[in-house]
Amino acid sequence: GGESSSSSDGTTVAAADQLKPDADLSKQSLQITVWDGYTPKELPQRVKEKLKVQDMKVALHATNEEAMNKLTAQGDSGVDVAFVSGQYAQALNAQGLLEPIHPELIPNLANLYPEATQLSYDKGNKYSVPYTWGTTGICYRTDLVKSKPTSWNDLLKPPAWAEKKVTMMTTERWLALPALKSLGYSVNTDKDEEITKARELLMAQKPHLLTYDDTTFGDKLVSGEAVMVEAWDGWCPTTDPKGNIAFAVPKEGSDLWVDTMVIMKSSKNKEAAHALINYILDPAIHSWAAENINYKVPNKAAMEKVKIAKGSLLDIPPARLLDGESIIDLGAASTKYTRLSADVQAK
Amino acid sequence: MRRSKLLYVPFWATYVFLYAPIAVLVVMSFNAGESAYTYEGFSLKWYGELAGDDRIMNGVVNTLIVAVGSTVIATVLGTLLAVGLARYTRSKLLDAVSLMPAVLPDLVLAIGLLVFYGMIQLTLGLYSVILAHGVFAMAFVAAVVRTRLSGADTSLEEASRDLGAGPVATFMRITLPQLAPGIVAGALLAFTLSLDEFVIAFFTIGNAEPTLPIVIYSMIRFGVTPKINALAAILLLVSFTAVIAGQRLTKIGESRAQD
Amino acid sequence: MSRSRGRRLGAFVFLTPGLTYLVVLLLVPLALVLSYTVFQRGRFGGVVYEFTAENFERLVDPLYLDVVIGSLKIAAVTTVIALLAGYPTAYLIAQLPRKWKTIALVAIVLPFWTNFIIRVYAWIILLSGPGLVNSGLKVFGIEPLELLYNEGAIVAGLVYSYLPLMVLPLFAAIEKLDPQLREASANLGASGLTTFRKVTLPLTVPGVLTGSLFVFVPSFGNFVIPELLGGSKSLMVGNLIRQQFLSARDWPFGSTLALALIAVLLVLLVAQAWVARRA
Amino acid sequence: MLKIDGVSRTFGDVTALDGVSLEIGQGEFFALLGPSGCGKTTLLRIIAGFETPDAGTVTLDGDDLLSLQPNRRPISLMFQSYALFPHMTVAKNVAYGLERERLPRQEVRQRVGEVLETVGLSAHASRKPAQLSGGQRQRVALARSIVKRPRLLLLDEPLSALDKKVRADMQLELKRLQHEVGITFVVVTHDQEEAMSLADRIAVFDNGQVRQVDEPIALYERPRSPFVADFVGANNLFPGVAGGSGGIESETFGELAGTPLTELEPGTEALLAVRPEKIELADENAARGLAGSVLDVSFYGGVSHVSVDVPGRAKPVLAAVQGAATLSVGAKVKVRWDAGDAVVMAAGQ
Amino acid sequence: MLKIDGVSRTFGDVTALDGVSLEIGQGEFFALLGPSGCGKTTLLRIIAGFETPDAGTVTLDGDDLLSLQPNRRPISLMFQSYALFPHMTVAKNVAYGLERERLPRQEVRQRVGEVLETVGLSAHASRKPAQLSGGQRQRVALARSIVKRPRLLLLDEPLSALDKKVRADMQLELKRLQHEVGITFVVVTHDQEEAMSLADRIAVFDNGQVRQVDEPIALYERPRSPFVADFVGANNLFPGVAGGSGGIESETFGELAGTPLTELEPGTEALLAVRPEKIELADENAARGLAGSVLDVSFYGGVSHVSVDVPGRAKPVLAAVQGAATLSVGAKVKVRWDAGDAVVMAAGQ
Ligand SMILES: Nc1ncnc2c1ncn2[C@@H]1O[C@H](COP(=O)(O)OP(=O)(O)OP(=O)(O)O)[C@@H](O)[C@H]1O
Ligand SMILES: Nc1ncnc2c1ncn2[C@@H]1O[C@H](COP(=O)(O)OP(=O)(O)OP(=O)(O)O)[C@@H](O)[C@H]1O
Ligand SMILES: NCCCCNCCCN
Ligand SMILES: [Mg+2]
Ligand SMILES: [Mg+2]
Repeated sequence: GGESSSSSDGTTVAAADQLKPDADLSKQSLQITVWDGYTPKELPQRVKEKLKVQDMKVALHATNEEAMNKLTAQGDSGVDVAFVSGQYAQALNAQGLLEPIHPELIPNLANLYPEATQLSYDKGNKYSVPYTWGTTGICYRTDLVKSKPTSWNDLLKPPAWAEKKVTMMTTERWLALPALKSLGYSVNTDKDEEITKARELLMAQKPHLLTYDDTTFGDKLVSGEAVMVEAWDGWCPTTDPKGNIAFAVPKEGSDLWVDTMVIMKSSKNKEAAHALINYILDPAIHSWAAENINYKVPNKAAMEKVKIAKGSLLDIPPARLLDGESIIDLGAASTKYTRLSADVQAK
Repeated sequence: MRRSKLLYVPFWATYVFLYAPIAVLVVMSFNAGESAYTYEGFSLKWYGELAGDDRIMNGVVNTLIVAVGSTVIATVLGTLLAVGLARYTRSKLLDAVSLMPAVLPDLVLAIGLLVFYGMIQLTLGLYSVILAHGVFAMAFVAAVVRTRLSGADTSLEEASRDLGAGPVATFMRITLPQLAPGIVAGALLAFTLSLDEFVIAFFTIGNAEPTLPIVIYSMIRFGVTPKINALAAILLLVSFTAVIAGQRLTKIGESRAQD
Repeated sequence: MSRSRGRRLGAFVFLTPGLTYLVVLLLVPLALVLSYTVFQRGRFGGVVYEFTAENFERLVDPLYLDVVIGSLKIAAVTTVIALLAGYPTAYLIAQLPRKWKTIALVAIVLPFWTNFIIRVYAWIILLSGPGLVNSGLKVFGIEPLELLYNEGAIVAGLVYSYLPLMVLPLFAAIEKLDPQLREASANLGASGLTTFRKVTLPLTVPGVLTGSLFVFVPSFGNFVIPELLGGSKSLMVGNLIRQQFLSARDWPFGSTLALALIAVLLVLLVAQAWVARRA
Repeated sequence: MLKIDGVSRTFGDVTALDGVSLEIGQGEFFALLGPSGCGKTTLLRIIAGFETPDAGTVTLDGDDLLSLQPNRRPISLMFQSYALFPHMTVAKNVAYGLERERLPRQEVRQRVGEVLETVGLSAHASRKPAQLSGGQRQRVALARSIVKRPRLLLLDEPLSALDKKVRADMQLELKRLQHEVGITFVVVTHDQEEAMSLADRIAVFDNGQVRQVDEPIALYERPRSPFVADFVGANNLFPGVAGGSGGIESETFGELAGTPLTELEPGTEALLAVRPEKIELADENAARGLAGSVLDVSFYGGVSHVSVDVPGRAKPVLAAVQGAATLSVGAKVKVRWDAGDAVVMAAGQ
Repeated sequence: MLKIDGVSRTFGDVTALDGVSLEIGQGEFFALLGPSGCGKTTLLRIIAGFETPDAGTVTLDGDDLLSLQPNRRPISLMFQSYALFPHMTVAKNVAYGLERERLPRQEVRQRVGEVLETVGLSAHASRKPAQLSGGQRQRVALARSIVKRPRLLLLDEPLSALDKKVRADMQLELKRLQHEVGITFVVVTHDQEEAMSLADRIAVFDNGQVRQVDEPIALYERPRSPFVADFVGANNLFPGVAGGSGGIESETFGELAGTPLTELEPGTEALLAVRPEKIELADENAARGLAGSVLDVSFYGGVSHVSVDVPGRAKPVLAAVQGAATLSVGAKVKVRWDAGDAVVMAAGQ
């Protein structure tokens, strides 16, 4: 690995390794960690064939926190490429755990939308490459709501017909998001009084919830246990055959989230890691994510290959996405959010 | 003596309570529909899906690797420890230490090991789970073997020495055979506990391919499909078979011993 | 003399391997956890070695203290229910003829051999909004009940998961009881109930204690069942600890919560040893 | 008073009791004597209500006992294995039965104190059973069953763990109880000497059946079957056929003097039994007697046992002589007895 | 041959052995007799090597035994608790010691067969210990220790579980072994009769100390201390001071006839002991004797025990008479004995 050093702008702290573009990939093997179902099942097989790497293993994490834990709580995690959301990539980089991206090894970076290279958590994609992006909103049952949700307050102070039929996410920043936005604050605020206000709102909301749910809120809508849930756009099952599930971005606004790919500094297979990212950015591969997990991908060439139904969740242009406030890592102040999440859940 | 009929109410209630959910699982595993909740006719398709699910199959393999590995460690070390504690020390403290993992909540051991592995910057994997399972499994083996030892008669070993056997011959020919049922029971317990252990494995497996409980945990967190019911039914079938086979074997063993 | 040298060699050969293992993989980790309670959190897990009392302050914050107390309550209720169901069951099993005794006992532990999480999951199928119980109720025209995501569901799951751990030690204690003691009591004029109160119960107290401990400990420290059946809305200490370690990455506070867990258990263990010695 | 009629009980293929009938009178001290496993304990357990007979009736003063729950029967049973409550002190164990009768505490305390005094355990009143020696435990069990002063007291091997001295004391104590309180005793023992020294009457059991019920001296001196003759006390048995003069005709020894217990047809198979203490060891030149040589002399304190090898007999003839015997091993002697001291009975019973 | 010199052993504050010295000769049959807990087993365990004395030496033919590991001592110990290997058959248990000597299998099989024949267990050779009755187990333990034909055989209560008949057979067998094979025996027992009938010499223990070592008849007839007089066999003891004529001067009864064992200064505190079988029960009008009334008559088979309440004595005088006693309770009698049958010894020892 290279030397680590803090630089004044705080963007890159790890020095780049010397990588060989012509390294023999058949001597390298890959370990990635990614959300369940976030990459094609046969990806390892195809990567092995295409890149001629020795082996490729996929570990799964359920949440960003789990991934962070794996990547920081042990020595060499053994992971070469990790999929984490933007602000976590930023935090990992601040720890000096990431290898700077060597653009020369990823020609497919050219496929990205220009907007996707200027995201606030990592301007210029110095240490991360975006994989999917989207926003957070309210996902609901059109047949079970008495009125369409339009405001975060519909979720935070559910009307009687939604009593104990709404869910929220607990992942720290997304737990706070509805409250912060409904109060008119930035999702990236580090002001104690604003966070306290949000906390009160969330505490007051808790008795009216069905449960907290970060992973299966879609199922709960389908089964009818819930009628309104806080959801990421792609995980809102608008494609459900019964066709009675819809997604709305509340009027107070929301975020722009990006799930990224990063290369670990500890990786011993950095050439293969770059080759993998390059392979994923291939339109043929990257479009898989849009088609199968219903998340938009920041890959112009890929999106052009996808058949997009009018008004579907995929039918949001990058420019509109940028209306959302990009979540960035807050450094030491991020612990205020973990604390907030812990406190609200403990109540 | 006569006993009250009233006692049979909680007795049967207990069994119904234990088996009703399991029966539901099994029935639903033959569900033709997609829902885990509503039965829509008979089908074996979930069994087919299960067989095709590499994650589950690999989970089974990994679970067995961990269970066998930790059982071997626990059985060897736990047996030695039990003999040592019973025969060579009177320390209450050592006793308590050896029993501690058995009464320590999984979670505490799990975070302890997480912290410790992190501290020594170990790369986690199946072997770190094996080591971790070894800790509590050893406590159970030691406890079971000790119970056996405390029932055992030291005069047997003395008799052996008296009849001219040295310390090693005595250990091999008298002590070990005496302990054998305890060792087997302890090993079985260790194996069973490891098979089902989730928390410690979850904390100490790192990026390695997960054990079955972890696979199931993440499957359930990402939603429920009748595939899990099929898995439950198969696990149940395997357990029943193992129990019945075990019964048969001990019966044969016993009748041999009678000759 | 040579015999004491033999003893020392024996102690070394038998005790060293196991104890070394336990020191390295149990005592050192626990010591680390305990030491973390006085340090500050690192941002991404781990600690910053600066002393602070903040973790303990936070522990007694009603927000968290209530969770600890709530968990104690849930674990206690679970234990009592398991005891009430387990005692008569164990009692009857112990009276069964030999052949049936084995079968009844195996039937008690058999669910243990399927996966723990699958067993919990069965309760989701039973209790959830569209689940079986509610479907059944619907047939009778009863509105669906909120059976899942509350403390009742957690207790049901815990009792279900750990009932065998109650029955086994109770069985061992009751089975060991000389039936002639009960006969002697009857012979001296005691009714069935008096015999139970004066002879059977006092003599099986150690089994009651062991069983209670075996149920209480994993219930108190559990996080899977509250998460799956309590919907992470009704949290227990286990969830908090897990959350601090895996989500919040606040190891010192997680360690402090774990310390509280250990402290409660130590109190129970000491109490158990005390009662067992007097019994 | 206690009437047992045709009681049978089998366990699987073991017949523990096979049509047992007995009548035991009010205030009687009755002993059940027999080898291990002959059904003695089973009979007591049926009387106490812990075992149900397959057939037969048991009545106490005419009332059917079998239909009563064990705790309603006016009977105390002292268990062969004591069955002391391990979690109670000696005093609590003894008080248990009295407390069930809801007697005033003062009275309970007093009676417990008295009975512990009687069995010599006052000093151990506050110990737990585990802290007592075997003999002391047995005395607690005894105290616990006698303190209730039941109408019928069943004792299963009550003194087997006691050493000679304490045992003698307890025997006296039991007899005193019988006389003073008028309790009816049924005592099980496999120790013939104890049965004989304690009981008014003895029932000899074998294999679930009653072989003979008699007073001790009658049983000893006039056993009605070879089994009883052999089991009760030591005996020297000689097989043969009943002779004309009252004795028997032995194939090897010719005519042997004896007294028949019942009229025997001359020529029927018979057995002659002589007690060791009735055997006289005469000089080898004596006129009468079976010639033999001394095989072994054992000194047993008050008496010595001399085994005499008599050619023609597989087992040596046993003679008991007072004090230390002056004979030495190998000495030639003649073994003889008076016709009145030898009993003749029909064989094969 | 076996020399025990000044051996002591304490457990915590219990002194199990307190300066025990004994010499046991080659081929001797030596018995240790004493009440429960007096240290007998502890002494055997020291000789066998399972306990280390706090002080003292043990030598066998002049060789220090204590420095040898148990398995190197030419000694077999039969454990009081049998210590049979539960996972081995009877035959395997018995063969165990021979196999350790690496004897040819043929020989092992033959010797095991012989010894099982001896103890009457040939039919049970392939059973496990759990399938045997208590008495059968004890015989396996005996067989296992005798099959090795050690130079020294230590037996801890070898016959306690056997019934009268089998016990007598085994006693004969042990004596035969001693004569034929010439093994030295040290046998522990708390049964005086057994000790007396078996042993060449007996050591009486009390409280970790040797009280007397003597031949059986000498021990019985000439006990050197009140403890031995009282412990070995029944005895009637009268306290007083040594008189001029050899007997004693009792406060309550005046002069009592007796024979002093050792010269006693007239006026020293003394005890007179008369065996029950030496007591004569004379008519109440007899000239000589202590007047009393019959308290109890117990028939013990061959003998009857008569307790006579003699005013002035707390304990009744015990007399043994041959056969069934003709006296009835309450009869007035006189108790008397010959001067030569009563032993006088110094008191307070
Ligand atoms: N519960 C039982 N199950 C099977 N067999 C039994 C049971 N109880 C007694 N027996 C058998 O019945 C027979 C009589 O037993 P019982 O206990 O009455 O004998 P016992 O005369 O009291 O003998 P001991 O003198 O050894 O106490 C024995 O063969 C015994 O094995
Ligand atoms: N390991 C031990 N620890 C403590 N005390 C002991 C131990 N072994 C023996 N003792 C005590 O030493 C004394 C002598 O015991 P020992 O076993 O030698 O008696 P014993 O003469 O064989 O008695 P018994 O006839 O009952 O077998 C007893 O008081 C006993 O309690
Ligand atoms: N199955 C994909 C799950 C991805 C979850 N991503 C959440 C990202 C929120 N930033
Ligand atoms: Mg019996
Ligand atoms: Mg002993």
